[in-house]
Amino acid sequence: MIAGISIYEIFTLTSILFFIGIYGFITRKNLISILISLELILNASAVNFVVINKYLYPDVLQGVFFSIFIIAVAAAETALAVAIIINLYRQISSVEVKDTEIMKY
Amino acid sequence: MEKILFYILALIMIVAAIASVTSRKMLRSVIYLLFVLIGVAGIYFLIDYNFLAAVQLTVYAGGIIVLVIFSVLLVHHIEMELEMAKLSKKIITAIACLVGLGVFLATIYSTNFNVVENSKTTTVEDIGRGLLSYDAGGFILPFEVISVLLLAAMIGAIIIGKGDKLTKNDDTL
Amino acid sequence: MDILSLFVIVPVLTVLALVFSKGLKQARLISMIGSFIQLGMAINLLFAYFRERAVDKSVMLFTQDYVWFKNFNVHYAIGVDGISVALLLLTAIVVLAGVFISWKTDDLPKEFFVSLLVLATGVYGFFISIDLFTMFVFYEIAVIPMYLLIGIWGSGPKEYSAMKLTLMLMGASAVLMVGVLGIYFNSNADGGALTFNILEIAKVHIPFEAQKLFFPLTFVGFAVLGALFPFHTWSPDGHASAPTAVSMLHAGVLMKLGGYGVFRIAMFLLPLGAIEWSWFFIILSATGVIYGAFGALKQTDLKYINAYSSVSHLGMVLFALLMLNKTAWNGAILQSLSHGFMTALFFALIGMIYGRTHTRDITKLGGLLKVMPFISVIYVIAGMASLGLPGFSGFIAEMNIFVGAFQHEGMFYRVATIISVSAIVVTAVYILRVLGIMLMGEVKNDEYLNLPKATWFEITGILLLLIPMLGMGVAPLWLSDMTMDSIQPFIQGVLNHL
Amino acid sequence: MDISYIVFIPLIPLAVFLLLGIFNQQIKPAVSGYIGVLGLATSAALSYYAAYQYFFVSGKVDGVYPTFVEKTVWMNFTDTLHIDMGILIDPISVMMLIVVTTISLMVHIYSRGYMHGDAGYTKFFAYLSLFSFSMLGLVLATNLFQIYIFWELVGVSSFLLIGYYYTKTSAVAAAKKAFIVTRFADFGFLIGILIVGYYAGTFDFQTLNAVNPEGEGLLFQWGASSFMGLSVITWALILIFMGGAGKSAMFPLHIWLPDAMEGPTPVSALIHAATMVVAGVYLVARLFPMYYFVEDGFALNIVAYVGAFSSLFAAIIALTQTDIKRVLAFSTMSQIGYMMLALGVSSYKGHEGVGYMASMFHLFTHAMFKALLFLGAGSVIHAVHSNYLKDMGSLRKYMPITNITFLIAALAIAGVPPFAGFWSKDEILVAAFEKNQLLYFVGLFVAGLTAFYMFRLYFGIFWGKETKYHHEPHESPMSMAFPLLFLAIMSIVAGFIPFSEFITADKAGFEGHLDLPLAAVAVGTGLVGIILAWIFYKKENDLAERFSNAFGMFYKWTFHKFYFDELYLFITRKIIFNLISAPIAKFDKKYVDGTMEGIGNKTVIISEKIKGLQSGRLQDYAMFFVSGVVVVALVFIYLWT
Repeated sequence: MIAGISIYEIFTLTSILFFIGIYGFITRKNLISILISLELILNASAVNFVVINKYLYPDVLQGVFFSIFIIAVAAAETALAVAIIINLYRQISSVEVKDTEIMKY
Repeated sequence: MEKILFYILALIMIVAAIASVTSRKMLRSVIYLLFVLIGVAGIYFLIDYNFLAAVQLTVYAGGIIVLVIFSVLLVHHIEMELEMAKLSKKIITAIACLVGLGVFLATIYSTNFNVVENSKTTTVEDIGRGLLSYDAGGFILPFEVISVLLLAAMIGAIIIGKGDKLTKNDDTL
Repeated sequence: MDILSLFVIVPVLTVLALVFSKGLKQARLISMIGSFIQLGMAINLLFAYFRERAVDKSVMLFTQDYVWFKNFNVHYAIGVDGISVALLLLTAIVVLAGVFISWKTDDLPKEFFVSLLVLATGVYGFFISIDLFTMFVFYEIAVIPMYLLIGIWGSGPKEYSAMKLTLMLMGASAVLMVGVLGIYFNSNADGGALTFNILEIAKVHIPFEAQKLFFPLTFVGFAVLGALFPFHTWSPDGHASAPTAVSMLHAGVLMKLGGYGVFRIAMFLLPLGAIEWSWFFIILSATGVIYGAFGALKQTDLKYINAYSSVSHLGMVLFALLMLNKTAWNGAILQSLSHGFMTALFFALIGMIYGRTHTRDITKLGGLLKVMPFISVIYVIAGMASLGLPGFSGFIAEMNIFVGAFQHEGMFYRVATIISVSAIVVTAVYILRVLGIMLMGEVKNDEYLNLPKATWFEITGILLLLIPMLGMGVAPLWLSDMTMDSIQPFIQGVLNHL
Repeated sequence: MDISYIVFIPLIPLAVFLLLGIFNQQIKPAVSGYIGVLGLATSAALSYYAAYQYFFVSGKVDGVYPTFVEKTVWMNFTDTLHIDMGILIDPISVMMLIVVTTISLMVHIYSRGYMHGDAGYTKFFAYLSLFSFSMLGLVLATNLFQIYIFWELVGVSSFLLIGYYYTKTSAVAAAKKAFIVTRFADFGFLIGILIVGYYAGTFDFQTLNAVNPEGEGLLFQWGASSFMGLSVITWALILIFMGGAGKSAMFPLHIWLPDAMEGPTPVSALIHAATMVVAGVYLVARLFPMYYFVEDGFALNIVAYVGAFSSLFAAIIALTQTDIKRVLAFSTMSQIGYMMLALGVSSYKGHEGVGYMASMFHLFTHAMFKALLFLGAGSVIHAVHSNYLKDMGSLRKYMPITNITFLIAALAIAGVPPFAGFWSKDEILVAAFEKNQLLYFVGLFVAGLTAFYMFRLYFGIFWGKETKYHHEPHESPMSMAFPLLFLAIMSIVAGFIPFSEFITADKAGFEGHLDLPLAAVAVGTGLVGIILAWIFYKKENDLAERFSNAFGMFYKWTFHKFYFDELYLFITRKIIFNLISAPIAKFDKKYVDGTMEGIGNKTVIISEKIKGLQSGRLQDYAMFFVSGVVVVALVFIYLWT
């Protein structure tokens, strides 16, 4: 509980972060930037889990566990993504989205 | 005091997040993200989840950001300006996001949350017991799964990062 | 023995036999035998029908009913009345004539005859079904081989024409499907079970609103196949590109499905809708009658002329059906039969002329009466039949239509009737124009002077079509009475509400 | 009286037609000529026998000649309305039987000589037989629809025979024109029949023509329903007359008749002079009680005026034509106008019905002498191989029989006693004089004109200038001369038949008598015409030319038949083809078909667009996903509550 801060304000903050992440995910043209936007989205939701846990169900810890899992998965995902990006860069010397459309064929 | 702290944090996070998705310099974008992540850790501190905040700081700010910075440095020149999306696309996306945000907020503010006043402090022990508990409601299985996932991701990252043999002589290396 | 199902079984067996045949000679022989059996069955059916009719006064005779798909109450239900018998006979004759006319198909003969007979199967099946669903299935079976027949064995821009024809007809059947389903889901209006059987649906009082909604869908769905203005444009292109036998079958038989469907389904099951909408479709069909005739006036391609003429003649069929009385309906049926024979004959002759001179442009032809007297004389006769000369089937059909249409009181109907009647003048003009340019006059090209005479199979094909046409025209009473009797139960619903 | 054998009168020619038509190639020309002649001779003999039986053996019943009908249902329209096929025997049909079979037989005989050596000899006889069958069927028809059926068949035989020389463009055009113009008229006829069928409920002549004992038609009750101020039955009658006017080449549907002369001359004699063209007259006569009684004979007045005008119109044009067959064609038109005029001024009962009688009488005599004129003209054409007056002259020296017979015919048509034309024409003038003085003077004037142009023709052919011929013209063979002689005799004696005793409107007959003053005036007018022609054309001189120059413009208009052909051509070519048909063809291609094509093309274009959405770009998908979620959320949260 943060004194004087209601759950609404925290949700407002996370929502804003979430949509900033989405905006970035759609508009950025670079794979790493997309990865960054993804982190924003993940963090926004992780905060939500924690906040809901704290404000509404203080007796249990599920929200916290989920946040930990999110962080773990994010770490794994980032590691893989970075590996892919580097490999891609080796192949086509670019990490721009427009150059990787070849996948759709 | 905490209220002011929260507002400061929130302001930093939003500004940093916006800067992060709009900056045309890759590295700066990552650093702005770092601010956001630290802000998130701050919120965890504020609501008294100290362990979580610590994990956030070490894994995210310490691990992931460094990983990303490495990859940025590997594939980018520092001065390189990022290509931006078309204005029309930006506007459409922005509109969609704003409308979506509106929907979210409207929904949130119209919902009556059943807030339980408390000032319970969660210790690391509580978390450890919860995670490793075999009892009903225990999280041992997901915990194990996550460990395996991390292992798999690690191996996968190495395999992928190592690259294909065929591409070894590629002049792009 | 179920003598109606044989009409589906025999062509299927013929197709199977064809699959194992080798070369043109075997293929055409098998097709000919199969078609001959069909014709024999059709003639047998005619006599059986007369015998049975004398003792059995029910609407449909020789009815059979097998459950096909129980959940939706789909039956394979068949039965015939005088109209279907006449149309089956028409189909059998045209198919046989078509086989004779295609005697020299060199290109993939086996596949050609297979497609032709599949088409025939669909048509036979359509005419014998009394279940909406079965009917629809056969309808599709009949339409689809058309695409292959035109697309593979056609001439000119055949892919384009085949595509256009198929798409327009498929579009129409989509609309039709909606109408049929609409009828199906209203078939429990009186509290019974949902059914596809048309005789049972006819007893149901489908609500007026539903009739009003589904009549135009059903009508247009069928009428596109009957070349209703303004949905006729597939017909000139399709016919122009189609090989001879396909044009014959298509114009002679397949297009009849439209009028038949309108009267069997749209008018019979949705009488209130018919009354409600008739004025609108009368405008379209009367326009089609006169429009087709004028359209034919300026064309120079024989097949185009004939296609537009079909638009005009079949417009007459729809026009007559919309006049909603017995005489006019009888005229419509007779016109269907008459046009079937006549137009098949026309296309056969055009095919022969084209096969010899390699052009269908009338301005390049001339004096054919001197060069190929037999074909030309028959062409003159067909032309005369087309413009409604007494002694041929066209006359009795048209007179029934005109007299029937005139029974309909009211200025609007009178004017529409007079407009349709005026088509006989325009028809005379375009027919005589063709005769004058193509058959008469000097021989335009010396190469034509030593063209081969008509062969035996061509003559057989021609006579097969010519004789019924003459027979109908000279002694119409038995046929006209037979169809007239069969119309009675179908028109009763409309008459009750008029 | 047993009339069943009369069925064979039309059926024998039909059998001949089928025989000659189907075995066209197998039968030798010589044989086919004999078959044709024999068939027609049998028919003619039966007709004469029937006439004898009808008028003399069976005779009158209750003071009128009875009507015998034998019919069978041919096709049912409704429970009450049906087409019957059958034969109807009454005075006029018997008379027509005689006319048709006689002329047809003569033409058959004549054709054996005229068509000798022609490639389509057998075909020609087949067509002639077909025509005879159709015409006889028409004559014997028992109801309106039957007459319409044979009407059309006659039209098609006429088409075939005019277009007999099918390699000649002008013949083909003429045949088409004849068929289409009459077809247009038949359109009116058919509508008329439909109206009668609907309002009167029957097509049957006997019911339609029924007259009650007070001598009034039974059709009064049907006059009730009206359209544009006239009762519908009057409209029907006018429309039926339109059909008759088309076949009988009445103004303004006359344009096909002159062109129809492209056919072989025997055909012109048979169809376009003696039989088919009088079908219109016959039709009006057949429905005479209806025409007379419905609305005080309004429709009949139209018949009279159209007849009178056509008569005058054609006579004027005939003055200037140079093609001898066309002169005769216009003369035919003029004479038929005369018959129509006579019908139009006739009444129904007793002696007042003299017009009807005169019309039929004139039909009879005209058939004889006009056929003779045509056959004579054919004989001349056969000899000099030209249709034009300028190629002829002084032929009397070479062709004595033709000369004499032609002269007899000319005298007959000019109305000189005692030749046949005089008697019938006189009766017509009497009828007109009693009813309508204006029409009488028109008739009288036409009589003068007729005499003039006929003798212009006669003198132009057989007298006038000496012409050099490529090879000496010779008299026709016996097969051609015999019909000429026979018809010449008929042209002399036919006038003495007491027609009024046999054929009258009320079928009762009356005592005919000669109105001397009127006859004298008529003969005088005829003689003036002949004398003028004598002055102008007997010897070669330039009088005629000076005269025509004096009239200038009027002459030119007349020579071009008042430009009616050009008018019709304008209507068909310019208006129907270019202003209706061509735009329709274009409209069809561009808009009707264009719309359908457009739908197809639009589908392709739209599908291209939709294909673009499936880009494979993850971010695009994400955007659609987000937008979609937002929209769905909006819909489900706010709109769908």
